[in-house]
Amino acid sequence: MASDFTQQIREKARELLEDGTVECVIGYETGSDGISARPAFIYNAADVERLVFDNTCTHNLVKYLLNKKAKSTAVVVKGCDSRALNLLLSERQIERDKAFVVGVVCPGIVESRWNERSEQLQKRCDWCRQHTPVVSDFMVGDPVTEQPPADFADVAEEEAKTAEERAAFWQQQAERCIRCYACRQACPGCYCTDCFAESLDPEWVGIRIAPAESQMWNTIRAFHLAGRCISCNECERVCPVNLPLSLLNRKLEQKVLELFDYRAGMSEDAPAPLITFKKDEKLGIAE
Amino acid sequence: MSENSAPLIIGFLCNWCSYAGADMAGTSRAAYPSNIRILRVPCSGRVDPMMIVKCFQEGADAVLVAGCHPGDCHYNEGNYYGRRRFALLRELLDFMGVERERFRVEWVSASEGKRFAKIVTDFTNEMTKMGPRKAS
Amino acid sequence: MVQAESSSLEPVAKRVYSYYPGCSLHASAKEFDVSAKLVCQKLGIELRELEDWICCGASAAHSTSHLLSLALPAHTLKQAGEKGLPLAVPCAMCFSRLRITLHELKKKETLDLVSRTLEKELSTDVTVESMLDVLANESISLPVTKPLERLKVACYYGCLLARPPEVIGCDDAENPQTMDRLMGRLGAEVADWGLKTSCCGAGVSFPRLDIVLKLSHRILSLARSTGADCIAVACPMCHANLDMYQKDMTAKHKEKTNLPVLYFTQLMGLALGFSPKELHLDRHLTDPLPMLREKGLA
Amino acid sequence: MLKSTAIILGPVNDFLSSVQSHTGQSITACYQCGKCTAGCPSAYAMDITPRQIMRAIQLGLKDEVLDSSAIWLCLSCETCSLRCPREIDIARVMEAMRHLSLSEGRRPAQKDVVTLYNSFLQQVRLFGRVYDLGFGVAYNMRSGHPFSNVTRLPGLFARRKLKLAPDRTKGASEVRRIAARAKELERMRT
Amino acid sequence: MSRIGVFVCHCGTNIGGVVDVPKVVEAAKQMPLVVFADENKYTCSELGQASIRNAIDEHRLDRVVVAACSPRMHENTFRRTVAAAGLNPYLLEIANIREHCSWVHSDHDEATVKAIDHVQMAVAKVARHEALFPKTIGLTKRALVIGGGVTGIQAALDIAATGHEVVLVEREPSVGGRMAQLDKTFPTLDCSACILTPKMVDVAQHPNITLLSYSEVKEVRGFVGNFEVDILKKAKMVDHSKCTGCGTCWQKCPGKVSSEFDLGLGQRTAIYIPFAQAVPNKPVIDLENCRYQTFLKWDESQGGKKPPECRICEKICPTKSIDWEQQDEIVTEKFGAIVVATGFKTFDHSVYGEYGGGRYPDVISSLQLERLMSAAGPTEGEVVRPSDGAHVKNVVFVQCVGSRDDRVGRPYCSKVCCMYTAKHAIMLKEHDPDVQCYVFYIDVRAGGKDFEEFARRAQDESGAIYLRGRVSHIYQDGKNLKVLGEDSLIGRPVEIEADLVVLATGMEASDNADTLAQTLNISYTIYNFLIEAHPKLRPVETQTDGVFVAGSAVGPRDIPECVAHGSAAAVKAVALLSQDSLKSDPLTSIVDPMKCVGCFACKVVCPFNAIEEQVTRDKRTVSSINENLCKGCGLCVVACRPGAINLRGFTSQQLLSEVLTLVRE
Repeated sequence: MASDFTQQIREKARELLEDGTVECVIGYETGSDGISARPAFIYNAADVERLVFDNTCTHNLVKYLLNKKAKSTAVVVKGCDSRALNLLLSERQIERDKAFVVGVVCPGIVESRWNERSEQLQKRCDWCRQHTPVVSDFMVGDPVTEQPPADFADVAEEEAKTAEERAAFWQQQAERCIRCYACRQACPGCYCTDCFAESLDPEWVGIRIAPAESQMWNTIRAFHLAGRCISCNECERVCPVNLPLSLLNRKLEQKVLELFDYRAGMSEDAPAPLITFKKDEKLGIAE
Repeated sequence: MSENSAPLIIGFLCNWCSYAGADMAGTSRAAYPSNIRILRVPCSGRVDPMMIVKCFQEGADAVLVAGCHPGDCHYNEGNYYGRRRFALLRELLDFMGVERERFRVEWVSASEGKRFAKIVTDFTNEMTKMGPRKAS
Repeated sequence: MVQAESSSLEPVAKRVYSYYPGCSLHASAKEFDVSAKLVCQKLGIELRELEDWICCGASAAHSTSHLLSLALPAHTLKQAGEKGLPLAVPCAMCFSRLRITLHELKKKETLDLVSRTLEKELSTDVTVESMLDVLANESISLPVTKPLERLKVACYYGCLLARPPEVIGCDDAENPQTMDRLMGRLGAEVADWGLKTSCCGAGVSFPRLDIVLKLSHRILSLARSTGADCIAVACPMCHANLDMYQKDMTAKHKEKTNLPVLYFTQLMGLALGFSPKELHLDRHLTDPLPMLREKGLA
Repeated sequence: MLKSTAIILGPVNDFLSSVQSHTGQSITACYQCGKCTAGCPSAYAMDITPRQIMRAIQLGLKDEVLDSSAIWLCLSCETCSLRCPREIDIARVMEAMRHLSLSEGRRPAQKDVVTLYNSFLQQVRLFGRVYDLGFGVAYNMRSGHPFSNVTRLPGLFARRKLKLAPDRTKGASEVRRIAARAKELERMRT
Repeated sequence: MSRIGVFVCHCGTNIGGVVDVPKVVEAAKQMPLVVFADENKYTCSELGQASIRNAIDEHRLDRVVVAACSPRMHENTFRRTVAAAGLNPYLLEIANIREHCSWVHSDHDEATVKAIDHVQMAVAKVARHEALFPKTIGLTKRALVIGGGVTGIQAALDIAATGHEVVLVEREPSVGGRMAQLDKTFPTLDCSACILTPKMVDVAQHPNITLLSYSEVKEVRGFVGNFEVDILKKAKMVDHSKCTGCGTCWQKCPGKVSSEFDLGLGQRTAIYIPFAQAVPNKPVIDLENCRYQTFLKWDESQGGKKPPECRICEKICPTKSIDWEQQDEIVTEKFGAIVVATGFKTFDHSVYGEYGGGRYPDVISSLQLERLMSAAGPTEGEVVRPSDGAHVKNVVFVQCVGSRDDRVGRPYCSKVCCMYTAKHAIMLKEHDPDVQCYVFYIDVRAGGKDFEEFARRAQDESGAIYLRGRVSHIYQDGKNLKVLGEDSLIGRPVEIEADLVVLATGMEASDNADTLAQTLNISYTIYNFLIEAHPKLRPVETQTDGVFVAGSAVGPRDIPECVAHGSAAAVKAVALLSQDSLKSDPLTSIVDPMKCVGCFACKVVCPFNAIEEQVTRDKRTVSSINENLCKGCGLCVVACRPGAINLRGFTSQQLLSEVLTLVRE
């Protein structure tokens, strides 16, 4: 099946490059360990054979579209990636007419480890309710019926603790954070050229490496993604010290679903919950 | 956290309703505990969640945001946006160990001086009972 | 349901209905039953009467037990549902009870309760049509052999075919047109009058005849004042009240009340060429035949 | 009309709230415009009018409502509900009041009307369908007007309006079962 | 390095009685950047203000903190004070140690500690204050009045009287509105036309007023003081510059149609003026019904015989004013202020099937009755029934038709019906003493000067019988109408045989009120009535500066109220126009284009459309603030993740440093 996906992607890529629809196709190729895929940028039809698609294609290529100078580009997107695409379209970071979207019905992505095969599905795939891309100009694979809502067992588990335990838990996490900002770089929702975290005036996050500052960073990072996070779990996957970052996003995702019946990136025009409102909604504050 | 065991409460009051409400509490001599420190903001919609998180990170024991009643916002819609942001923020804070009780949002009109005093009194008592924040 | 081809020579596709006559049509309102069947036959509409059908409970159940008033019609709905055909109902009372029950059963808790009462699985997946709606369907062409020219008809719908409009599916609860249009297509002139949907008092017929007489007389005399030759009805109760007591009214009001009251199916029958005998036009207490003769329709 | 004593209003009004919850109608919405009465075909014969029924419920005057003739003279024609400017289904309320009055075993202000209904249902339980003649006779006997409408019989027979034997259906037993079940379930619910 | 001065006020004993003021002063002296601190008995007194001015000179202060009463009390006072000493007025901060401290706390030590904290916060904040300068904007000293009813007329005349130019836009061919259709007015019974027409003429003749009849507002751009409005001038087909309004054309025109002005009770010609006293008194051609147009549109294929070419008006016009070439045109005008007075229309009773749904000729609306009663109306004041022209004897009035009725989506009270019905009952009796009027009402609402007396008069003197109850059914019975109601006071149904029924149809917002509101960016209710800035205190202003509302476009109102609101709106407009320039509050948002990523969350949340898109030199589309529209709420600041937007006077830096003084002590 995967190989057949690869074929379809290659053919489409060739066609797009030959008839000049796009000047670059962003897809996946086999990495240097000969196992796990890495992003590939194809400019000539001759090179399309490099393209592959399999269950190691973990990267969200949508982020490469953020370069506004680029001309028309084709990009291969999985279900979750497509939600990121919608998010960025709605926030006007990508010009739709310059992007040709090759949607791939995602088979599920495995944990990629250097130089070894893994059949272990990634965490995000357990949560995933969107294997079929929500936006695409060309679809590879047949749309699948999606699973019922993911339950938020992980969140519930954390909430079972006392406030004191939770405080302590996040305190420990904060102590381990080295503020390398890998989470930010990997996140499709984090694209600001100047991040609040590096602003010296106002100094929201002090430059000293201290738990309080890291706590501040992690909290606001999560909150800036409230109602925007497409739960791809990249932040957590790339974290060098394995902080449970998604847990924060998941908590907010759950609440956003409950209060606003909203899932980020499902459509290009549904406004994110924090930039809209209903006059007579009950949200459990000041009532 | 403030040295004295008395809890430190930071209040953000919208200029048009709640700040005026607090003034009314003054003119009608409605007494309340002195723990609260009041910042004037144009609108509850101006209160940045980052600011609230910062308050807690820096050791405040509690935060109060007060704005116009829904429908009465001087800027028509400010408190509606605020309401959504705060609803989510409070969940996140609680999830991270800052008990939801410590972050309060209230709608106080310019005429509700006595009510403002009562809110602050109850809030302060509750916070004193809970004691200072653990951790950080 | 298949739509009739207007311009084609093949025989019109047959319409088939389950048929629920209701108690009256097997007794006092036999003529309604007979005329309805004849007309349907003529128009290629097949009626299959439900076997062992039971009473709808009428206003008696409605006024005494909410649950019973739903349970009895629900049983009939169940029967009809099993047949998988739309249900045609001539009697306005039965029709109203069935439609209202169907409507109430849309509520989950009601559905459960009534199912428990019948000890049967109920579904709301069945269509109930009044005989009037069945026959007034404009896509059915009417082979009129004896147009009702020179006949002015006051169409009377009563309560049950009008209210509540959203449940009954009435085109205009204050001034319905379904029957009027139908009579128009048969060549009759119709009266525009203001009591088409006013109540005749059926609910309390025996115990408070005084009320029935007052209400029915008001209806009859207004219809008469519009110059109507007869009243067309689609409800056995209305028919009984308007037809049966005209002598009493004449006595009471010292002015002759004599206005034939016919089932709309009987008028259709006449236009489609059936004889007064076939249509049981001799079964009314206010004899319509003299008037019909005078109009050359009998 | 209303009783000859002053109305004493208590602090809580259970009747109002129970009627509202039971019928799903907002009685308090009624502003007494009287359109219900104006269009009611039998209002002229009622002791208190539909509008007054609504008012009495608002004030919690249970007896005035349940002992009124109005609830029994209501013809369920639904004209009031159709035209109410406050969108109250008054007919629904009247119906509920009839049921309540029966379930409380009150003596109906129009007992003949109730007799009529019972005789009717009796026929239905007997034969599964209504048998007009039997129905008529039963009513006359139970209501104690043995000769009402008797004068009409010749005419009716002449026009073959009345059959001499009831229409029998296997459904009859079904009806009896349903009626019993309904009674039982309704008792359980109250 | 800024030099901050702190002035702590005793406010007599109001503050000093609880807060240890000297202690606060001492503490203040220790605060960073504070070079001077002092106390006053009454800082707001001339003496206190002088001490501030002197200190500014003496100690070269560049920022000032006043610890006293609420800023809502004296912020402006002290801004003037520092300005007088040559400081920018925005380099001032107030610490509220009275309302928020001494008046609500009794423990002296606690109060003092809190006062010090508040001074500390103010110091921290003032240190980050910048000099701010209100922008001055020029303005166009002209007003646009939309709607030529009595409200619009009043507003236009009042504005014009102050010497400002006014453009009055009216959709219909003549001004006058609903009031022109009325016969008499309550409770004084003076003739509507007699009091209105002079005003209509004044409008036409006033040198400062340009009347654009038969025109509509299409687009509105810009902001307070500087609106740019596109107005559609519908083609009249008559050159009004030549036309003298002699009337020959409309006397001769053969194209007869039913008259809108007479609500179908009379006829007008295809070239017409809506009514005799119309202003302008010059005709327009209704192309729908003009014979020449039918002649032009006719084509062989449809068969039938060719209609006559007509063009009679053209032939007989003495001034050759008929202009078949005229086209709709759009003109763009500049204005400083806009008054919206689009008025109301009456409820269409045909939705009431139980009242005949409009199919009984003798069931008419109150406005139709006005036309029947008017001497200038289709029957020259004879009140006769439309069906057979018979004189009426038994007249039934039905109140609240399209009012107080949820079922037709009109739960509100239309306010004027009770009174105009009383008027009708009185008038009919005066027309013919044999007339008997019956009025079905729910409540008689007669709140207003001489109103109750007037409503009583209808019953006491004119003998109208008032029946408390809403009519349920009206039907034709022979020549007459049967009316079924209840007398809810006696509790019995009532049946009346009437030869005329008059329905008191309620008030509705006029057509397209909502579209216009959107064009003007002002809000409106679900019934399309316009919403004022504050229902009590700002009744003619709106949330959009420079746009004012008046009359029944805001809600059901009677004539005196409409006129009053017209004048009120005029004053507000004039107050605006009489300024030489407008000062924009400098406490607005500001965007750092370098940080902006162009997600435009700010644009989505801004309630005032103040966010505009701007392309930077490096071709990025970023947001920028239109400071004339920005009201300084700061919603955009919070919506902006990268922190590209800030709010002057309440910058994130300032709020943050205030907080830090509290937590890092």
